[in-house]
Amino acid sequence: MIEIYLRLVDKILTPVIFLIAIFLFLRGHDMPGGGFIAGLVAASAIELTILARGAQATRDRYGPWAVPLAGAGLTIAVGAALLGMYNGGFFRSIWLEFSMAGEKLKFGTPQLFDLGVMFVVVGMAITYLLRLGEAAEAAVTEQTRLERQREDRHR
Amino acid sequence: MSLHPTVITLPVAIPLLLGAVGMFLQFMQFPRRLQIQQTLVGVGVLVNLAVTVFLLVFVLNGEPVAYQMGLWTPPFGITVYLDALSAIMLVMVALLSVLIFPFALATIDSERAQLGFFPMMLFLLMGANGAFLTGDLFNLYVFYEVMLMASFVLLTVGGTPSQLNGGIRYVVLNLVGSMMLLLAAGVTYGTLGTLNMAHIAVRMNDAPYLVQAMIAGLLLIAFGAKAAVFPVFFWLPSSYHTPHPAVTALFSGVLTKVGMYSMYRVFPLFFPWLLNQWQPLLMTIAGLTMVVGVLGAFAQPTIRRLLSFHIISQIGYMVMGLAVAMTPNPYGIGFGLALAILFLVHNQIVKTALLLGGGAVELEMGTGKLNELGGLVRLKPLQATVFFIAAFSLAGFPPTSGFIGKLGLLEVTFSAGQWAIAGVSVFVSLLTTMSMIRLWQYIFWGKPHRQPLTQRRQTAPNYAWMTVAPVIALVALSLTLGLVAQPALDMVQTAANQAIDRAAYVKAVGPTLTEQDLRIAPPEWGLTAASQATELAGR
Amino acid sequence: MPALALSLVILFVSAPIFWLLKPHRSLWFAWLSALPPAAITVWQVLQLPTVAQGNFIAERYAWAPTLGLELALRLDGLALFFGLIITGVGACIAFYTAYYFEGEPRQGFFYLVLYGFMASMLGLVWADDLLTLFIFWEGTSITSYLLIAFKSDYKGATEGARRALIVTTAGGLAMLAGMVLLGLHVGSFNISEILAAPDIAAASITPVALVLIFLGAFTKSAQFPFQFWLPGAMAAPTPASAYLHSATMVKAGVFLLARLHPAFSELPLWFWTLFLVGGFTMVLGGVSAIRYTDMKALLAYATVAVLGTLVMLLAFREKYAYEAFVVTVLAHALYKAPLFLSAGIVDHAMGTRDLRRLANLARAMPLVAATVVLAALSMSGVIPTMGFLAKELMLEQGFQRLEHGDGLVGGLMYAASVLAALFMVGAIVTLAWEAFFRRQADEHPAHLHHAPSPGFVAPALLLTLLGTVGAFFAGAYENLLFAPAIAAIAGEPTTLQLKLWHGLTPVFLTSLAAIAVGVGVFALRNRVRRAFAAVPEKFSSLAVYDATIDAIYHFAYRLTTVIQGSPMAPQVSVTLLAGVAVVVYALFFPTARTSVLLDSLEIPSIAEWLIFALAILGALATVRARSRLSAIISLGVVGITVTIFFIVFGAPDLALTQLLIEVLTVILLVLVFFRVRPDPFIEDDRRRAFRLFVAIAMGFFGFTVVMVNHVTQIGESISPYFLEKSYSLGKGTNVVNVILVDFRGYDTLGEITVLGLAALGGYALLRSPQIHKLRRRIVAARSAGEDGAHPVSPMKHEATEVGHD
Amino acid sequence: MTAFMLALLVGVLFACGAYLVLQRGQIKLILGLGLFTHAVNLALFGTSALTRGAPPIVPEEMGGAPQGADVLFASYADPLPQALILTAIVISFGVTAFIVALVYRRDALTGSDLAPGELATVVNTSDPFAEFTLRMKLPDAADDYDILQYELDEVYDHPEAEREVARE
Repeated sequence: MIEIYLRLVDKILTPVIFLIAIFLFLRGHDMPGGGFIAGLVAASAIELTILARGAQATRDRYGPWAVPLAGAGLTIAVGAALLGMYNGGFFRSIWLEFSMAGEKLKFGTPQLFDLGVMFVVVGMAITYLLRLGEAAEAAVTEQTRLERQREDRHR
Repeated sequence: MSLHPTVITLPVAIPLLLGAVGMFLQFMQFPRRLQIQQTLVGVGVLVNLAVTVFLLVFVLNGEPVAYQMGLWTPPFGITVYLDALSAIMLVMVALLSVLIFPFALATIDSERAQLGFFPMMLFLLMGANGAFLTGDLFNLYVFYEVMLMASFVLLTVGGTPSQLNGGIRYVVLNLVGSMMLLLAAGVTYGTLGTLNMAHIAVRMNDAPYLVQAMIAGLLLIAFGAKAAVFPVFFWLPSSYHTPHPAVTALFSGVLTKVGMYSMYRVFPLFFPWLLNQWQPLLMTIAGLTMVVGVLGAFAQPTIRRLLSFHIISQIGYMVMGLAVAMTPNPYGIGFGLALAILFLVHNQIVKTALLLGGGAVELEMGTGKLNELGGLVRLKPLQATVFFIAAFSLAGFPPTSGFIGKLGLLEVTFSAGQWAIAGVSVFVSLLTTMSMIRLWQYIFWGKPHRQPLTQRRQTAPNYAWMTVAPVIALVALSLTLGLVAQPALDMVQTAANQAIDRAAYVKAVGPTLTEQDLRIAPPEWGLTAASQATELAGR
Repeated sequence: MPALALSLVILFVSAPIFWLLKPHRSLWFAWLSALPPAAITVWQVLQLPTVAQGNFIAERYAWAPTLGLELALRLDGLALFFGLIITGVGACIAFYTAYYFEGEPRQGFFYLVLYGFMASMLGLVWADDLLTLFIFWEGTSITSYLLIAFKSDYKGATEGARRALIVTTAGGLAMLAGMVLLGLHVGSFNISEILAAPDIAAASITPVALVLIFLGAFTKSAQFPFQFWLPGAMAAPTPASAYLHSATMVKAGVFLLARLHPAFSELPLWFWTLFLVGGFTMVLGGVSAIRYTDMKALLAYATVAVLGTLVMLLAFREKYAYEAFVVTVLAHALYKAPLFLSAGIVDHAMGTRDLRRLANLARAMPLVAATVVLAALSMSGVIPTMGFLAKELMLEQGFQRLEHGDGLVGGLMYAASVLAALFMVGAIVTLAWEAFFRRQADEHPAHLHHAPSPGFVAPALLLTLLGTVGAFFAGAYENLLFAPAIAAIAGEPTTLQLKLWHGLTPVFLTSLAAIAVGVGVFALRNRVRRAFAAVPEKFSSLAVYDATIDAIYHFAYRLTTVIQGSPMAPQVSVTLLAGVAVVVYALFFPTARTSVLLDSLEIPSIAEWLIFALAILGALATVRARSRLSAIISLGVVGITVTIFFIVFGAPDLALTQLLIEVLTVILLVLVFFRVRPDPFIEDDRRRAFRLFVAIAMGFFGFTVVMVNHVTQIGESISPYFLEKSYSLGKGTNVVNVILVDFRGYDTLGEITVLGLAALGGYALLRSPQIHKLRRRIVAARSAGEDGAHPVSPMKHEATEVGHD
Repeated sequence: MTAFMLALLVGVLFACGAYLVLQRGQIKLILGLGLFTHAVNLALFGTSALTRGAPPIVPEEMGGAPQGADVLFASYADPLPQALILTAIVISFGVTAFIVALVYRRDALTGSDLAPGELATVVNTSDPFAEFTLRMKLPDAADDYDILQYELDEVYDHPEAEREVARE
């Protein structure tokens, strides 16, 4: 019964949390938020799915793209830092500013770097949550196997 | 010759980039990812070696180089600083990684390889390089953590119970050490208001002794815990014998040496006067580290346990060199530090050679227990020869690098009037010889007790060469360092002079710093090493 | 032309070349192998006239000038004298080796090490620099180690090798320390410069340095109480024993003393140490030689006696002592090496060298018998051999002292010399008689495998003839060979005139009497042997050495068990307490502002009081919690209060991060902890007080660190810069984020690397199927271990097997 | 006064952390390290003056304002320690997660169907959580290298095991 509620919550809440994560990430340079926080929020969204559907199902759903995020994020972050070499040295920021519909928009390598940070955080958290969740499930399976063995021996 | 200072970030950037790609592949379940990872690591270590050698040559011919991360004004951004000392360390670590790589390639089992062993090597390299290069106290903490995390993973990959037990000790004891470093950085910021090392060096002059003692003490514990000095070395013998031999070799060449490097970097820069004032303390630590380490080795029943304790014992010599670094002596101030650096380099070479040689024996015989080995001199004459030279180099026999280091340290401690520690070092040298003889005789002489594992899968076609050639190269290097000692001595002397030259450090980091930026006029500016000596004698 | 260095290089280079040539294939290599040392001998002979005129050849090569390390060689009288013995005997030994190891595949290796040794030894005696000397000294130690353990699977050989190396290294290291002290005092390690340094004997450093150097010389030259390694070294193949352990290496210590003689011999320390140690060693070695039935052991003790003689002679600064010294060195090399070589031939031919099993060999190998007899005559000091000359001069030295009223020294010396001599005569007559002339062996007589070829015997015979017949012609070379050497020892030029026949002097009569009594000892040999057998083992210095080594190992084991064998908690507390110690130490140096503990910041509001109280309660609850869930929740409470704290004090980014991380941490902990064994609950924990102490100390530590931060502000913070430039340069208004990704982005890069690595580590550790599979394996291994397939050896066993060196 | 309270809090956290870390047991160890982390973070926070409210979010128009940086510094919370703490928190999280995994695996390998007494022979390097006696035997037995290493090789060098690893 609880699982059904959880699934419902998961279905509604997960996309919302993801949106919040993206929002936090985008405003991070100016207001509280940023890569770390956004990454952690996204990770908690996925944790919700794990709670609702189990680790194995979550891996099937998010695994292929969520887990490699750790490596990808690190690559992006280093890449962003290396881009600075173009502008005079490692980690030198590059900013592109232009206005659109009266709003000033800016894109820079620090933001790209922040994106890398977010990816790494998501990837790392997901790895652990999925692994431990799966380990828990496997332990249950192992336990039943042992119990069945014991029962067999009793007979 | 000029050089864009951003080049000095390459020893961090290259391994990090390649490692990140390797990590990405690791999680991607890419087919043939193992081969690609191995290629990446091979390229990474080679390019890293090339870059670091280039940097060393450059620094030896000229001034230290500093680069401001993101080109921010000095005390505010993070500074990366390269002088001869850090360049020597970079080259040594790069060289060791290049030599350990083929050994790992040949011997690592597929399980560990599949689990991301190879990218992890690059991350360890990156962490160490970052620690060597950084000119910022907090950044030093961060790179310590990178290095530690990489070593945690390398230590536990494979996950046998002994690895896990050793791993927990290793992790916890090192974490407590890192905590001290973080607190030291905190106290530094809280009292001096800055984290940039050059800036700290300038402001430390005016700090009350309370603050100096606290920062110095916390740093001593933190670095000491990393360098495995008495009495905070427990993590090392609990863990070094548990992982794959290639990992042990890599650790011995990198981890403790980073701790020593940090001491060499930070103490002469921040509080050179404390090196004299705390000399009795440092000498006691050095002596106890030597003695306890070597006696520990006496009690060990297996190859790598024994060699791990020798790592500790040899660290004592390096601390001894640091302790006399600022003592006036006929050879000139800083000569003790120069010899300590030389000894460190020698130790990296020889200890790695021994661990690789011993590791190969363990892998081939299926055990590291001394009393189950024997008679290998007939079976493996080449391995035996190089192991013999390495063992006696560690014991300090001429004409190897060990002799030069031992002789130099003896001369400098005697001439600094430190008779007690010199005596202890000579005695420990004898004990080291005894221990090395024991190791050698148990493994290579006597009657063979068991046959090599024949069924063991040898992962590489030219397994034999890939395991022996690195040891041969290292032993040749040790002999070269011994026979062609003067260039090496000149090099370490340059390194030591740069390391104790606070004015040059500050000047290199902040040529644009105005006194207003620094807030406090640095009384040390313009002082050369020689005039520092007279000043120190006064303190 | 750098002739000296070239000679050394020739030897060093011919070593591997010879090894690669696989010399065991043909006996012709005997001639080839003798060639390099013979060539150097010839060259040295050609230098004799030049050197005799007081000239010398010196070569210096820089090595590490910073350390005062250089390769300085100098061929003066003493160096030439010893050099001739080394290469001359060396050539004979090299020739002999080819026969001794006929067909043995490891012959090449033997040559490799032998040449290496020869070069080291030659370098040692030619050295004109203390460090150069030390380097070659260690070279001889290492090569001798390898030679002794040539039969590396034979335990006696490896044990003997280890003992020899440890003892000589111990002495060598002490000597190095002494040399460094001396060199630092003089400002140079060059021997000529040190000897020429004014007042060097009176320097305050000299006694210490000398004692250390004595240690080196005594261990190397097997002086009491270090003599025990020499008999053990007889496990070496006979050519090595003959060469290293009688003719050359053991004389290195004597050589060093002779080298330093001109500068230091006037010191009473010098005289008494050398006189007493040398004299005692002489008596000890001489008297105990007869006890052994192993030919090589017997000869080894006789060697110890001669080494003692040489050291004792160096105590004096008188002419007879000098003469006796040089003649003894030469005579000993010329009779002891042939004796060893003959023992080797016997061993080779009979399969044993135990006197009890040998008899009547003179018939089977007459040439060997002749060699032994001639050498024995020289050793006994029967006129007209070189041995006679040597003994005569030594007794003359003692007699001179007696005559000049120094009754103590002279008498002691005279008595000791006679005592040693008569026992040595007894020993060598025993050896010659029992092995070669008596009819019947004591037990299990050995049988002749094959008679030695003349080439095998030739080197030994040649040396013996030089040592016996050579004495007749002493007049021809005494001023070429001996005088320059004496000049170097005495520090002043000299000439000499040796006479075989002095007439019926008291000394001559004493000498005759000693021989006669010696023959008496020979007659009573079995009784003497039995008397020796009654001496308990534990009085020997070997037993003392073994006990010392055992004690070191035992202590090491105990110490390591205490230090490293403890669980993690005390180890962690060491680090923690070290931190506390630092803080306590620092507080001993208060500054002006340290007393201002409570500064002016406004009083916390009620809400803040609550936060503090909640955090403290949470922390205490974590410690006190009985169940794991409540502990985790308590930790969570602490985390949440920290979060609130961050909110209150203007750190929203921190608060958000802390909150999310707290949630994730709790989830991780909950996921894991309910499948992990619960911690054991120990009711009566006697370490509680200690824990409490560490905890309180750490509390003090944390408190102090924060307070010190708070009350001491030296420089202004670099922070305002970030606030000011955040928007203008970093394009962001959230300063914390700008610092993270831009100002200090490099830190963040390291930080996410840590995260990535943690991911990789978790990935590697947490693969569940593998865990369970491995677990099953471990259980299987364990049950197999119970069946004895994998015996898990207890440490007790380890300690006796491995630790017992 | 607030600083005093903060110092007191840090002290209590350190004390509790130390007490937990020194106790026998893997869970207490992790909890203790968690308390240490909080303590260190708060100590870092205490390196600057505590400013209520006023998070360091400097509006555009204030940046580079004529009143100068020092005035800004007085009115906003110090951003640098915050950045440092954030870094430290995240690093600690990574390390904690890793230790959790370590403990989990260790426990799973040596866990429930082995009694603690039997553990000593299987896990024969000295257990970090062993009884708090100083006179433990050093290596109860020598390395398990030959037992376990080759077990491991056998398990994993098996082709099917490899496939299994690759599939994951």
